[in-house]
Amino acid sequence: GSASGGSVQGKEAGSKNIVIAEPVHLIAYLPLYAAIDEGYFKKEGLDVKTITATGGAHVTSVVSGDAWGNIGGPESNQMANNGNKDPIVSIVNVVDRANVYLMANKKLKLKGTSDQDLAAFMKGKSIAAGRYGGSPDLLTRWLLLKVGLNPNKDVKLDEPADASAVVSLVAQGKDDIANGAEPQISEGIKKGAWNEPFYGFPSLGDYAYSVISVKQSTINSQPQTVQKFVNAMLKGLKLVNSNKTEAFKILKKEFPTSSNASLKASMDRAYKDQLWSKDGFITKAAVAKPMDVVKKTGVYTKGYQYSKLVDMTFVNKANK
Amino acid sequence: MDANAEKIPVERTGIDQSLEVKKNTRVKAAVIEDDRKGISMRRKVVIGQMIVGVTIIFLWEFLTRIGWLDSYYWSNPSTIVQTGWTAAIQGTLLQDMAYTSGATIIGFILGTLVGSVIGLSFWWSSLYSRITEPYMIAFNAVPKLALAPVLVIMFGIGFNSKVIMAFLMTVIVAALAAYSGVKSVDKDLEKMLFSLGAKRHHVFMKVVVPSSVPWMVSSLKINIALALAGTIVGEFISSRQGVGRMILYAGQVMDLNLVWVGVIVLSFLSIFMYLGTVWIEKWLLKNRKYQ
Amino acid sequence: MDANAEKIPVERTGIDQSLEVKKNTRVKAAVIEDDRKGISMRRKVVIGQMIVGVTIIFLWEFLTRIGWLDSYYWSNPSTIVQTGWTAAIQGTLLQDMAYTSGATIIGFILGTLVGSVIGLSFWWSSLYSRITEPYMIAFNAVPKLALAPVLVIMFGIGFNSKVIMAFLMTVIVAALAAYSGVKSVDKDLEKMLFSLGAKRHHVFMKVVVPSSVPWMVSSLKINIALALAGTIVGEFISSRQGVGRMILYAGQVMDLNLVWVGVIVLSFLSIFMYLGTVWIEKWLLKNRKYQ
Amino acid sequence: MNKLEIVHNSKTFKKNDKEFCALQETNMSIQSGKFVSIIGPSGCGKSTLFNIIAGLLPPSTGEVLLDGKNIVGKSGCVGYMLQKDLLLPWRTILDNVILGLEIRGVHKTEARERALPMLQKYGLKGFEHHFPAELSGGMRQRAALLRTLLYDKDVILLDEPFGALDAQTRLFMQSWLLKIWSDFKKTVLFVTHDIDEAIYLSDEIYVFSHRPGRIKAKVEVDLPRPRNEETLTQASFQHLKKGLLIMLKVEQEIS
Amino acid sequence: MNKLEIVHNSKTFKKNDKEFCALQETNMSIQSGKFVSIIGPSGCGKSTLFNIIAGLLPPSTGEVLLDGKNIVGKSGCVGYMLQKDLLLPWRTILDNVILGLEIRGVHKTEARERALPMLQKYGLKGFEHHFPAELSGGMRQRAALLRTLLYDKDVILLDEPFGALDAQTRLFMQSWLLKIWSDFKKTVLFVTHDIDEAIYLSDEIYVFSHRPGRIKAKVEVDLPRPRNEETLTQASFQHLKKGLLIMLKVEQEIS
Ligand SMILES: Nc1ncnc2c1ncn2[C@@H]1O[C@H](COP(=O)(O)OP(=O)(O)OP(=O)(O)O)[C@@H](O)[C@H]1O
Ligand SMILES: Nc1ncnc2c1ncn2[C@@H]1O[C@H](COP(=O)(O)OP(=O)(O)OP(=O)(O)O)[C@@H](O)[C@H]1O
Ligand SMILES: [Mg+2]
Ligand SMILES: [Mg+2]
Repeated sequence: GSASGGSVQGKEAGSKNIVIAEPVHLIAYLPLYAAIDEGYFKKEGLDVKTITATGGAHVTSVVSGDAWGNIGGPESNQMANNGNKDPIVSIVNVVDRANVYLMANKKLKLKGTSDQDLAAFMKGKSIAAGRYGGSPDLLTRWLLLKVGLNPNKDVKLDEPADASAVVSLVAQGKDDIANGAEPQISEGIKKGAWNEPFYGFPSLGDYAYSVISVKQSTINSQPQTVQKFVNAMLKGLKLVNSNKTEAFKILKKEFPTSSNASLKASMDRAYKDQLWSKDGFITKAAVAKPMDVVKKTGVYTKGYQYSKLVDMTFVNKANK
Repeated sequence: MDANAEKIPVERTGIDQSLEVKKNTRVKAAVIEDDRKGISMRRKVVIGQMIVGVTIIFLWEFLTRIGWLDSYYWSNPSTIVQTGWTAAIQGTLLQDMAYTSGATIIGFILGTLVGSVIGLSFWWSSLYSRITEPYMIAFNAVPKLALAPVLVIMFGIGFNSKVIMAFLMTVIVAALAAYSGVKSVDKDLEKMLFSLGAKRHHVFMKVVVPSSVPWMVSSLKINIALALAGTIVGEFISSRQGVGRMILYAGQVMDLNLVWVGVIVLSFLSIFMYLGTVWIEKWLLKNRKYQ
Repeated sequence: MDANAEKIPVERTGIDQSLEVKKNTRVKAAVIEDDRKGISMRRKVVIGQMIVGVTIIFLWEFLTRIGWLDSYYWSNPSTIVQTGWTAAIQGTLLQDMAYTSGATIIGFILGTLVGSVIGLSFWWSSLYSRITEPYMIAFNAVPKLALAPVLVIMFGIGFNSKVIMAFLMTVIVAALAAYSGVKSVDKDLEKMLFSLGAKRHHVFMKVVVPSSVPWMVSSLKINIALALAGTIVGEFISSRQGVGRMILYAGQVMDLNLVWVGVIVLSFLSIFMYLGTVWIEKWLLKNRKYQ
Repeated sequence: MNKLEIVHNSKTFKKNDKEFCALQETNMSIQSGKFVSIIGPSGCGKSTLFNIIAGLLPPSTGEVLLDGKNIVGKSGCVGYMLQKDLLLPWRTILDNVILGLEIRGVHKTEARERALPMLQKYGLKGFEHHFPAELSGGMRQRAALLRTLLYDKDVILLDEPFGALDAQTRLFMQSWLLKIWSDFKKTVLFVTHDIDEAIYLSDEIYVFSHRPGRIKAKVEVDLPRPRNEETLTQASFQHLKKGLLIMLKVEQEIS
Repeated sequence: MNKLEIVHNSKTFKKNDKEFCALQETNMSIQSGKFVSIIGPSGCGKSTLFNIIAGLLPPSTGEVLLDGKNIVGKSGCVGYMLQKDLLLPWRTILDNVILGLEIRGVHKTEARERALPMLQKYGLKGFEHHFPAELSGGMRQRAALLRTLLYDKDVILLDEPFGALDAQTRLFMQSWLLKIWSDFKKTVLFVTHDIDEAIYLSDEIYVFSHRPGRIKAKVEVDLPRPRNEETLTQASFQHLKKGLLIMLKVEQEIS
């Protein structure tokens, strides 16, 4: 398909229909939802909707032109870009921390936080790592490699497709360690499966976990639209980072059936670990980390160019 | 009576012989069923179904309350109803249901029609049918969810792609059912029609198609379930609406109550669609009192 | 011949009348097929299937080479073969295949057996069967993938859970097929058996079961596909091995060549299993030359 | 002594919510060892009556007494050959014929051994291991009759057993049936459309009226036994035949 | 002039890789407007011969000439009533009967109008809109015969059409068939097991030998026409009957 995702289709003249593909409907994408629900996009003349697309389809839907852009890790874009004449380019940051934590069965105690301690702790354990090939799974494998363990030999990895399954696996004693994020962490604590996480990947610092990306051809043909989108996105980020009560209201609206306690726990941890990007900027270091993860785990080894994968001109312009 | 019959020793018998016989009140018939049973039977079935349903719900609530089942994973009926209510009022459950059932029904209808045409067309050439059959089976077994990235390119991410998924799930089953019907056609009936000077298209229209109807109908119930599964897989791959998407999202945010709401809602949708197919079955076979 | 027949004007006819008649070389038979066709037909089918297969592969390679299809998403046969080779030699493709087909076949056998028993049991009581039917349908329509967390709790994450998924996918279809067979049993045959003093279990064993065999057999082909789908869904939910897991992983990391390898491998598995069911069909119906 | 009594039997079917009378109040008393034929126009309820006697259909009113005991609704008390051959298509002819024995619990191999000579004797030699679909209509009917005879009951109901047999086999089978009947003193109820056959075989003939079925007449056949082909040419035979023909003709005209 | 010629026809079936001869070299010459019967033991290949003439089965050797033209393998040239009734169970009796007309392209409503009087005239009144399963065997056979007659061809093959009819209807139908035949000068080939019927109806009777079928004799019936019930008692009738009976009996003994 062609880059038609942003063409004028709306009933109101000038209001562009924009579809953003998300791999899952996630609390971490709150700044995007905020920009939608608070009408920041509307004010820019954009009509933004999200669509959930699993199994890598959030990337393909952009390639095929069904979606205008996507939210997700830059590494999956890079994998699709390899050999593609019209690459997908990231334009603004949303989640700037690796939003994954490792929790262990209450009975297990970690001695220290060094790599050796971690290696000793995890060796021989069985780990509920989440969807095979997903970011949490890859991060877990990456960590195992980093501390000197072989993911295929030194531990037993269980890779259920459904995030909620990891809680039950540990709660039932079938696995010793689980990875996950909120709300799994607090649910597990509530159920007595584990205590606070023994390791948090946010400790890696800036990490381009979820960014918004569009095709290069879109940037070329509709620079104003991209600019407007980035402007509104930055407003969303600002709101979420500064106005906790309003952010919570939006969260409640987006996830009406979730319990307040679980939403609250998610928010608290997000603020504590500085989950969301402050300025929407994607640094070289933030991109380098996920690319290192896919490289070390052998998923993608062909290399990348920051300048082709990220275009910060719109963020820079907006922040001026 | 004629005069010739006079000399034959004829002894009149019949109702005038007075014997005390009571009206048979109830006889245990070995085989042939009485028609009167019909209505009371239907009532019994409905009552039986309700008893089973109520028992399941009661046990579920009870076992989760006393803790035999972990209510975190199993949820329980009252919480599910409550969550469902919230989802319907504040969320988009009703639109999701309309979306899912719309895609399912359209895909089901298309799949059944096209599949039946394909299956019936196999009557025309056994070479063609036997060449095609394994490819159909292979195609049907391809895991749609796994092809997610490619499917998005082929079918897009809109409503149409859900319809196509439902279509793909049903079309082969419908084709195979119609093909089974074609294979079961009584050769003697075909022979009889040819003896009346029929061309192949006459035999096709007047014998093959009507003979195959019961076979095609027999696949409807399976197909409505498959169509629903297809739609849900379609919604898993990519969707803005639909019950499948809701379930995926609920599982992701650990809202197991909402997962159950989705599962229950889908079960109800499936029961209603099932009843719909039963009604279609009756309608299609209504001119077949002989059965 | 008797002397009494002498006066009757009998005219001997037969082979002694000398007429020039050539041996019929080939007659276009309207209906009744000649047996001799059998073998050459089979050869034609195989050749036809190969032609179709080769054409698809050639077109695929050709269209991706000249760029009509984007080779990134569509991959192409040569790359797929290469990737598949690598996966088989360096990876675990062969074990994955064994794992997937093992779970599929075990689940298929269990599901077909149990389903057939359930479907046949419906002959015994129409009250019971009619109460149960909608629950079966609803149960069958429940999206297994959505129930992932609960399924993990119920069936674990090992090999068994894949088998159970395959089982759950097939059991209802097998039951419904057997039930259709039960409903199609000729009432007159039952009547005849009762007249020979048969009890219900005699009728069941001697009429109902054999009458239903062709119906049960007719569901095998659909069921093998469903069993495979069930196994793959089971592997999606949680797995350490299997082709389904490999595909999901490949899709996740956008390795579309590997996705295609998985899809092709599954298609081959499905064709082989299909051929297996065809063989089972023949075996089950081998004593039914009357058909 | 009356072997079989049909007391006040009637049958009404419901069809599209309309009542439809197939058999009007019928009374019959059949003495032990008698050969009784029933003739009547097509659709007059002869098969319906047999279904009632065989316990396969509950009558709307009335009782069926076998040796004085009510057997309404009880199947398996009498031998019954239905109008269709009803051979199981997945069984060989031999295995079809032993069905009754199997149900009584006789072992399959033993049952086969018992049945095989009968098959060979009565014109199915060489077809024992064929399937029903491979046989001509006549042969199938023969197999079905042998099956009923192997199911050894005092009273045997035969619903047009020879309707599909060719003329010669028919004559042959008639004589054979008479032999079985006199050897074993079975009570036979026999439906036929062939007046010659009815007279030749029977002690009594019931003539049924046109739909709804009702007994119109009962005719005693006082021809001496044993009967043979000579019987057919006797004057009293011709006399009976004429009378029956006229009675049936009246029926035909009414309808 | 010969309307229909069967030249050197034979048929061999393959069964489990064994050749099985159902019909040996058969030659028949049937003149236009004749009524020709075929009698022979069950399984002697009569239906097989009819299938060949009707173009539904390719013979192993030989030709079938209709008006001098070879019609081997061409169906629809003659009217053919098969041995089974073969009514379509999902069509009413009326709609079954008009099948031949429909195929010829006559509009359904017109075809119904044409067929309705025939149904009512020939004993199916009140059953026009019933389904086959609701009728007795005899009625079904009657409907099947009417269907063949409505398919208006010069040559009609009837494979035991009256086998399932009761004696009275049978007589009635025989007379009626004779009437149709003389009115329309149709050429009729007629299979029966009933010698009386064969003599009563026919100009010629072919006697087939036991399996494998072969023409054993051809008998001319020189009874005057029109025939009626008197014919049955004529001396020459009895004479013919005796001869045929003996011929068939020889067949029976051979088998
Ligand atoms: N189960 C049934 N439901 C409704 N009507 C029936 C049923 N069985 C038979 N009939 C009707 O009852 C009447 C009598 O049928 P039955 O089969 O007893 O006739 P018959 O005397 O045996 O005829 P034939 O000599 O042709 O076999 C027929 O009109 C038939 O249509
Ligand atoms: N399609 C076939 N394949 C193999 N054998 C066949 C086939 N059709 C008929 N036969 C055999 O050919 C022989 C002649 O059969 P056919 O039906 O012509 O006999 P028939 O004279 O019509 O007998 P009947 O009077 O009982 O109807 C039989 O032995 C039969 O088993
Ligand atoms: Mg009857
Ligand atoms: Mg025949």
